[in-house]
Amino acid sequence: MRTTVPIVTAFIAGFVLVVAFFFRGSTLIGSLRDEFTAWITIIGGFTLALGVASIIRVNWTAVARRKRDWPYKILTLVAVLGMGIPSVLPVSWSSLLGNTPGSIYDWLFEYMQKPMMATMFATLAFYIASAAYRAFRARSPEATLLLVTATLVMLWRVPMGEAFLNLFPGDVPEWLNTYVMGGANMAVQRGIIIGAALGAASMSLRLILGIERMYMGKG
Amino acid sequence: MTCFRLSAVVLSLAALYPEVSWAQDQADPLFRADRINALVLVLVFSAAILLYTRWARAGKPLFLRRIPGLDAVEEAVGRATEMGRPVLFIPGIQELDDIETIAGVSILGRVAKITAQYETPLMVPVRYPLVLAASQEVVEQAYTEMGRRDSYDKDTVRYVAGEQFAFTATVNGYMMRERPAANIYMGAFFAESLLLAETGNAAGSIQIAGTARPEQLPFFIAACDYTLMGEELYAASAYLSREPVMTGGLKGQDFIKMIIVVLVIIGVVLVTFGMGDWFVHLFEEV
Amino acid sequence: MTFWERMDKIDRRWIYLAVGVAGVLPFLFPTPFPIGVTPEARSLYDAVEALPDGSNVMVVYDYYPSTIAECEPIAIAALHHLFRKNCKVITLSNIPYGGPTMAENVTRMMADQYGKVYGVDFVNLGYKYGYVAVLSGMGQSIESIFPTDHTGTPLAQLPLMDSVKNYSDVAFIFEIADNATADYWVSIVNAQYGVPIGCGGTAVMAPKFYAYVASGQFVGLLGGMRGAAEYEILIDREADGVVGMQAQSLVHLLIIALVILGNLGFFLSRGRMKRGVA
Amino acid sequence: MSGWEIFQLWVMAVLTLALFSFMYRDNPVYKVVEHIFAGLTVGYQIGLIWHSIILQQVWGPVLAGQWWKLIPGLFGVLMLSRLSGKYAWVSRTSLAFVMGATSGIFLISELHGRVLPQMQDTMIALNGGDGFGATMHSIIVVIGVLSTLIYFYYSKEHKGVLGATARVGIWFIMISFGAHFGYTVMGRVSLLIGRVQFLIEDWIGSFL
Repeated sequence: MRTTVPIVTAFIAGFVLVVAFFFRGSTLIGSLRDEFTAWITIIGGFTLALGVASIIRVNWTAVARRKRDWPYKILTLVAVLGMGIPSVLPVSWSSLLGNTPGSIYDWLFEYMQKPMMATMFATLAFYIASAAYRAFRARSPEATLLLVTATLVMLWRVPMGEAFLNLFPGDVPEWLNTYVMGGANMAVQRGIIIGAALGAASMSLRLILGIERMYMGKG
Repeated sequence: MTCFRLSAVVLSLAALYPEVSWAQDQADPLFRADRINALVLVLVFSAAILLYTRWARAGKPLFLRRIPGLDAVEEAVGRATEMGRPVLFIPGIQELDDIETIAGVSILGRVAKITAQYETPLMVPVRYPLVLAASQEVVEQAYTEMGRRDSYDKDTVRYVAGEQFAFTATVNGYMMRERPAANIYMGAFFAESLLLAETGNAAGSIQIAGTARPEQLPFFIAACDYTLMGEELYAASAYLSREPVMTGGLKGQDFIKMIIVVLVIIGVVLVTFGMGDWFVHLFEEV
Repeated sequence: MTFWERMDKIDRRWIYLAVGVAGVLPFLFPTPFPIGVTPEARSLYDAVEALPDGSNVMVVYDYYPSTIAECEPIAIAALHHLFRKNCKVITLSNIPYGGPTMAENVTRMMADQYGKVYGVDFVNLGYKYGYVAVLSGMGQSIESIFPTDHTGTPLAQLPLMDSVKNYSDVAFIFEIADNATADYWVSIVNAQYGVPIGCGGTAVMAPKFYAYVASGQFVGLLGGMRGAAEYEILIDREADGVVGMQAQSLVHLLIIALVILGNLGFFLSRGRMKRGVA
Repeated sequence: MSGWEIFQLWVMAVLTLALFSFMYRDNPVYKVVEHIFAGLTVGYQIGLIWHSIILQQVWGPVLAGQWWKLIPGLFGVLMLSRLSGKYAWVSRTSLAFVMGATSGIFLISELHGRVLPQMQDTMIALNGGDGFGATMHSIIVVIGVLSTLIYFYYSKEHKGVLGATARVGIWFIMISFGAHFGYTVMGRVSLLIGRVQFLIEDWIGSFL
């Protein structure tokens, strides 16, 4: 019961979605596909709640058991409730509630979360610069070709570098865009895309037919 | 049998929906004949994957070429043994449900067999409890298979802080202190890959990486001695574990890849000689 | 300790400081250089310019707040171009961390500049889970996936949505993405419904998208902040894209210098090692 | 600029500087801001789930008479059983439906929407375009695609013709990864420039 029902469900859902592609939209199977597609967005949406609940639980137990950094975890919980609760309350009570522009929820996102997330990823530029100096070595012919191409592209993509490349005879930027980006790079990306597409299709097939049961977890 | 009975229930249920109306565009053909090429591709693809998976399950010897990256791994662990310095292995920083992490853990099994054989110290920092359990199981099994059950050290696989950069700081600290001879990164990595590779370089270790993340690959190639690229990571773990589903999938995909190469060559030749339009049109997606 | 050994042991925070300074200087002493426009950016501009005025266009915010430096200038430039042509804009997002809120706030900011009316000239559908199902579901009926807009107003009460039932009513899709969601606009929406798609992608994603431009599945491509600058030049409203790119030259030159310096040190010390001098 | 707008600018600037302080050293201020950030991300999702899914996709339609929307709503609630160790199996059917249906869409879209068009566009005439440049481009594309596919081929030893093609493949792959390296560096630097531009032009600019 615990394994056959899920496997049959996955098979029917997948089978309908695959077969409906080959038939006119206004058939029974076409309508079934549309309803199933809408259901994915509803049922799947609750998996977001799983993520929310598990993070709250991890932080809650860390605080309750005074684990390492537990005072900071209190801040996380305060932030969760500080943003979560006002958004759930009806906007009819006050314009500060709900999730529309002008609400606490919207303000916290626009003026706290957005700049913070942008800054978190901006630090990557520092790591790349330091790794550029201490780790990127032309230790093999292949790595050399990689670094030479990377340097040319880095020059080409910034105004000062592009001006420098234009000092050379011929249209170097146009050559880089046509033969490197649109030529060798495009061809390799296409090869990788085809390989990855076959991999994804293989995983999907195994999932529909119940060969792949990773999502079932233990037991 | 169950799925027929169940599908009957679902179909009858569908009839109840008032909004389902079949009177729409009756003019269009029932069967989308213009998508025959997709149907053929789906059927041929599915047949290849399922056949190879069944052969793999039946134990039929399916040839998989040896991935050069694995020789580099064994060479590096050998070097660590000569110098009597530890080997550091990180199975990626994602949860166990990430395919790359699973591939990383199966390669860990191989590395553990070599370190067991030569009694080289091994350190495996992990970020999630599930990955901890899976890695411990794989390492213990490797030591048992090599008859070195007694020298298996319980905290070879260590749970390190969960947050991304805290994990990196701890591992970097270990690298600078223990100065492992070989650092092996196999699995899903993100921005911290640069910090790890840089510190490993400063500590003078041989570094071998393997990931499928496209934006990390160029950095690993420039920073490490050897890198397994994208699919090679999965091929390496299939080559090692011989797990039927993985091996069958890989062989099936290879078969389709070869058909695609042949078809593209035919297409290019025909079109170059000016008589290929009908052939190219066969692959038109509608 | 030779010069190279000291350089090799350098504390990485000096490098961080150098990057910080190289990032700040161009804002204090701007030295603008001309910015060339790639054919991919021009073909995207031509495709949008060729749209009949007032046609329905979908602008999709498929990027996380982490890449607003690259993607927001693209969104703003696109909206300038579309509102200037009086196109009807339908926005949505497949990003659970801030996507729908950015779609709401950026579009409203631009709409105010052009005096556009919500519900008539533009609508924000917001976010639904499962981008694959959202993209596939909108092919049959947008309302089956989005019963209401982002703020909960049923689609029936929005005049614009009367004339937009599914992709056959959409003339063009402007996808702005920092992840693989754009791949599924190609393999589901363009492949199965034939809607022309223009993509503004982050620099990390751009090299891969050249393959979709070549096969015609994308009508054009903007690569990162550089792509935003090129599009700003094409619609001649130079803004954050151009300013940002001018400031980027110095940091690129610094990183190139660091790679060269690092390799020099590597080869010199290795050369000395071989000769057994060190 | 109103007092409130200046306050908002300062909030954003302080948070930006606090996160950049990690570059110097991990410090309590960074930890405070980082933990607040982790909380806000979760808080944002609570609002998203409540409005976008529960209200707009289940509660609203059901009130409007579409009673059958309760079925997916119910399956969705069952998904939450995954939180408890013992009853996790209850969620399997919901998860199986989502994974199965999504796989159905993937199987078609990957083969029909990605493999077919990319294959078709590689069947180009080697002497097609006008002039030497276009011919060179076509040759590069065809050889590049085929050698990349052969490089990632595992069912035969890379010897003889296959080995030579794979060698060519690795050179093409290195050029492509070099281009990808250059673009990724540009992307990360753009993110940094975006923050520096905010600090200088918006924040410092506000009190000059």
